[in-house]
Amino acid sequence: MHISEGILTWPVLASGAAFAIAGTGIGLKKLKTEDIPKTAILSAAFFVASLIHVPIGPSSVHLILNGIVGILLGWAAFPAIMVALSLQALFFQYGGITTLGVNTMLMALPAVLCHFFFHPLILRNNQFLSLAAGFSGGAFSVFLSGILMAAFLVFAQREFLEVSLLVIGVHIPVMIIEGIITMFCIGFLKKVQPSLMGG
Amino acid sequence: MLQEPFSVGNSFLHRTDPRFRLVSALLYSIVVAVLYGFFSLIASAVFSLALVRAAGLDGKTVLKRLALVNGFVLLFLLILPLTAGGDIFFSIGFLHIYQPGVVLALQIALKSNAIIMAFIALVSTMNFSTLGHALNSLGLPHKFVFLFILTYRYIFVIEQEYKKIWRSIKIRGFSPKTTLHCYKTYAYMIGMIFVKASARAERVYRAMRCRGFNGSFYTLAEFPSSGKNWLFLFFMLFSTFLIILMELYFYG
Amino acid sequence: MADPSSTDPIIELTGISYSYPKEQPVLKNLDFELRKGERIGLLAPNGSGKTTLFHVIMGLLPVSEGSIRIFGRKIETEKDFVWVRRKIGLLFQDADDQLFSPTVLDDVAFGPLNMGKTKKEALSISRRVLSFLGLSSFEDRITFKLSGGEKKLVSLATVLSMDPEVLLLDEPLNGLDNNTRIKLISVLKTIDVSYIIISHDIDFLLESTDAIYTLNNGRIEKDTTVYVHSHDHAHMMGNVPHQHD
Amino acid sequence: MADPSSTDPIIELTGISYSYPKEQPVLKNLDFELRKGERIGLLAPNGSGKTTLFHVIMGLLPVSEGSIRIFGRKIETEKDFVWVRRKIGLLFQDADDQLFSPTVLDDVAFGPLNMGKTKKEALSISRRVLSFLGLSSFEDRITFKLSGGEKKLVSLATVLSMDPEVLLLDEPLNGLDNNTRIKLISVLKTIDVSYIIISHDIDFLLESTDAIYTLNNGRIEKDTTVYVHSHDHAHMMGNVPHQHD
Ligand SMILES: Nc1ncnc2c1ncn2[C@@H]1O[C@H](COP(=O)(O)OP(=O)(O)OP(=O)(O)O)[C@@H](O)[C@H]1O
Ligand SMILES: Nc1ncnc2c1ncn2[C@@H]1O[C@H](COP(=O)(O)OP(=O)(O)OP(=O)(O)O)[C@@H](O)[C@H]1O
Ligand SMILES: [Mg+2]
Ligand SMILES: [Mg+2]
Repeated sequence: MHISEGILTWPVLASGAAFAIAGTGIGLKKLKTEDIPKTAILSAAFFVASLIHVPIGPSSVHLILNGIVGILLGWAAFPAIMVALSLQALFFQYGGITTLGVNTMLMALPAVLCHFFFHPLILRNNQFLSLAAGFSGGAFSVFLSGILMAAFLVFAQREFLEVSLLVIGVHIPVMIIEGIITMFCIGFLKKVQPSLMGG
Repeated sequence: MLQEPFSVGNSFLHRTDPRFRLVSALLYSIVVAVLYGFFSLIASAVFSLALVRAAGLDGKTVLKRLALVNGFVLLFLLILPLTAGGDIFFSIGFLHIYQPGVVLALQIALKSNAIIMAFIALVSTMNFSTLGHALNSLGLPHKFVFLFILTYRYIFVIEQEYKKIWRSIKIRGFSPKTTLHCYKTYAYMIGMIFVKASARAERVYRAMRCRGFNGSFYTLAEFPSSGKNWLFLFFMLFSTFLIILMELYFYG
Repeated sequence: MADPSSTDPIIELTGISYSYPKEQPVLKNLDFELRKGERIGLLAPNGSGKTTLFHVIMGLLPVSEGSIRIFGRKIETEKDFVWVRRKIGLLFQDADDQLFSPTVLDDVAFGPLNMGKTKKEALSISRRVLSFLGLSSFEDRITFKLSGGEKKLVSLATVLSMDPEVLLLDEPLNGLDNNTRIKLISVLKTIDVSYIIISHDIDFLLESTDAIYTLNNGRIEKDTTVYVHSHDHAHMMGNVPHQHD
Repeated sequence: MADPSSTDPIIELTGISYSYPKEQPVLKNLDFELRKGERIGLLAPNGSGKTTLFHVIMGLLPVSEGSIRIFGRKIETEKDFVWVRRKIGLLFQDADDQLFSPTVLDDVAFGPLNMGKTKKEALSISRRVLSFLGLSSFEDRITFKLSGGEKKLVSLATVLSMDPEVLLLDEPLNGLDNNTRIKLISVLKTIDVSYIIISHDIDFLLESTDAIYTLNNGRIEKDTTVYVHSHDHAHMMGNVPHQHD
């Protein structure tokens, strides 16, 4: 999920960049040097996720996974996502320099919120509760990203309203798929490598 | 799957100090992002195209990239002229094509492509060790650069793990469908990628420490400080300034 | 065992060429045939294309030229290969690449489930295969935490649970300790399938296959080199360090 | 070669214990000594803790108990280990873990650069090591596109470019073809360092080390088992498939 170069107006770009820099600053401050390799792994996974297509009916969508990145990383999701987006710009020219701040915001803010809402529930020993929290986390983060994206577009230009509504509409099935996948994935990690979930 | 087709080359741009390229790309992109006038927009699109030519890149590959990236732009090109309201440009039956929508859509298309082409010519022409080096010496936070460089390395690790697991899933008769079994398989695959990639990340980091890594990066790439770098920077700033003047003269 | 040359060919490769994108060709106009009942060893240097060949047979790498016939059927589309993958089981060179489910039982049951078996059937097949390999107690172990040798055996179980008629084994003994080697060799002797084994261990190949081929310049050739072959004698190593030459 | 028992100990481990977080201990009260000039083999089952031991010596895993002395110096802090890592070179079990730079030359020069060498020095050291290993033509190859055997040799180059006095080799022959094995063995014979080799290949250990140890219940023991040891004779394999027993 990216907003391309050349679409937003400068006030939106500038405030996006300012918030993203603030968030990344907090994230870096909280990130201990020895945790950087683990953060880098999730950042790389976030990058690669956008290349993985899952089927939905006759079509397919690519994964986003900012929910799980947020759940596992907390504030460090900001630098992790910013780095992943820079690399996506570098490799595929998705997003870009001027939109880096806005795109980081719309992916990372939901991720961090996800961490605060759902991480404590996931750590509980109650299987049902943690799976439900996993589903909600995956779905919520994509939903919120969609809303943020629409909001950025409409703030930039009133005329973008229809495109924005379309963006939100497209994200509803994605939301459900991300929910399901995040749920199973959390179940997998809790079983196989609980230490990755943090404590 | 993952390639950096633009990073190999021996053009003048490839040889320019990456720091100068990064800074000028950033300034130029910011200016283009806020343009409205068609004169300045077309001028910057032409200028970006000239940069791509100067970098001596394969035209086909560049076009492919541009086509891919323009998907999102296409959305605007299709929807805005129909929905923007205002003066009607022309009508086809009951479909009204609004003039402000057409203008906006065209502006977006020009801006996007101008910025992306400049990015390809100036930034995508760096390989990652030079980029890491550049970020480091531009004074970005140490932890950020470290994270950046490790992420870059692990992208290939993860991509490989992904391909390998996917192969294993395939030889066991899996075919993707919209079923719970399918989504569960994807989730397990992603979980396994996380777990295995973390283990490998840990080991790669150990290997780096065994070779005396202490958080700072050195590179074999040489970018001797030369007048040419400054000349390049001056040229970029001057061109950017000209575009600003055009915008002010024709639009402002 | 019936004389293989009189039985039906299972795998027939004719004029196969393959190159990785932007690289020199690895397989060049390669011909190969495996007949029912045959047990073939493949011994060739690193980088000569052995693994590539197996992946081509399974349809994991798309060939640019040549024809593949499996059980007499011409294989061309991805759909054909989906069918091939039910007939031929591939054990990857690196066991780490083969397992991805959380537990051993999940992983062994994955193939049967994809082949349309019900959960109950898939479970009973998986239990049967695990017990055949002496791995019954492993059902609930986390695949990621198995040791190297255990991973190799469980990988074999995931392949066998699909009831293949041919096995492609890519360096099955690699990194295994002596006990696990012995176990794997005895399993190979027990199961009644045709197979091709890639290995750098000539003694193992001499023991477990009927003919050894090699890959040379991208083509498969019967191996006509003279091998230094080992005969065993007991030898004491121990408290006193000593030298051999 | 001087009688090792009379020379200085390079590595001295006393009462070392290690367990991975939330797991049973892997090393338990382990003692070990390597003296200058010694060449030791380590042969033990999968999962017995061989790799763990090497990583403990390099300070990559923090021990909970016991003391480590390297070249007579007591090693405690991370800073001490930074010093150790210049003296001791570790070849990782999996070559994929060892290579992380884009090109071979970058990777080999990484160590020297970190040790404070100038670019020019680092380049000349790297070129020298690569040519010593016969890898001069590899300089600009992309590391992750090398074949298994090539990766192993380049990994060795990255270790040797730091000019270590001791080598820890974790299954160096794993997956290597015969020519590459011979090459590696001859390199080991040429370089003048002490080393410890982990391997499951008893013949290789008998040939290239002076004493074989094993790991049992988390402790190192001199190996006193009787080995089946090979003597070679020539053997013809070829056009006619034939059977061995
Ligand atoms: N993904 C890839 N991209 C490009 N080249 C590759 C790739 N995989 C393998 N190669 C190259 O293809 C050649 C054949 O590789 P392959 O893995 O089939 O060899 P192999 O005979 O199995 O070797 P080994 O004994 O080391 O396993 C090698 O030169 C290798 O470098
Ligand atoms: N990161 C880890 N976390 C938890 N347990 C681990 C980890 N790494 C290894 N182990 C466990 O520690 C034990 C010893 O592992 P180690 O890799 O040292 O064995 P090894 O003797 O080198 O085996 P191999 O011959 O298969 O390489 C094994 O039981 C293994 O499962
Ligand atoms: Mg191979
Ligand atoms: Mg090991």
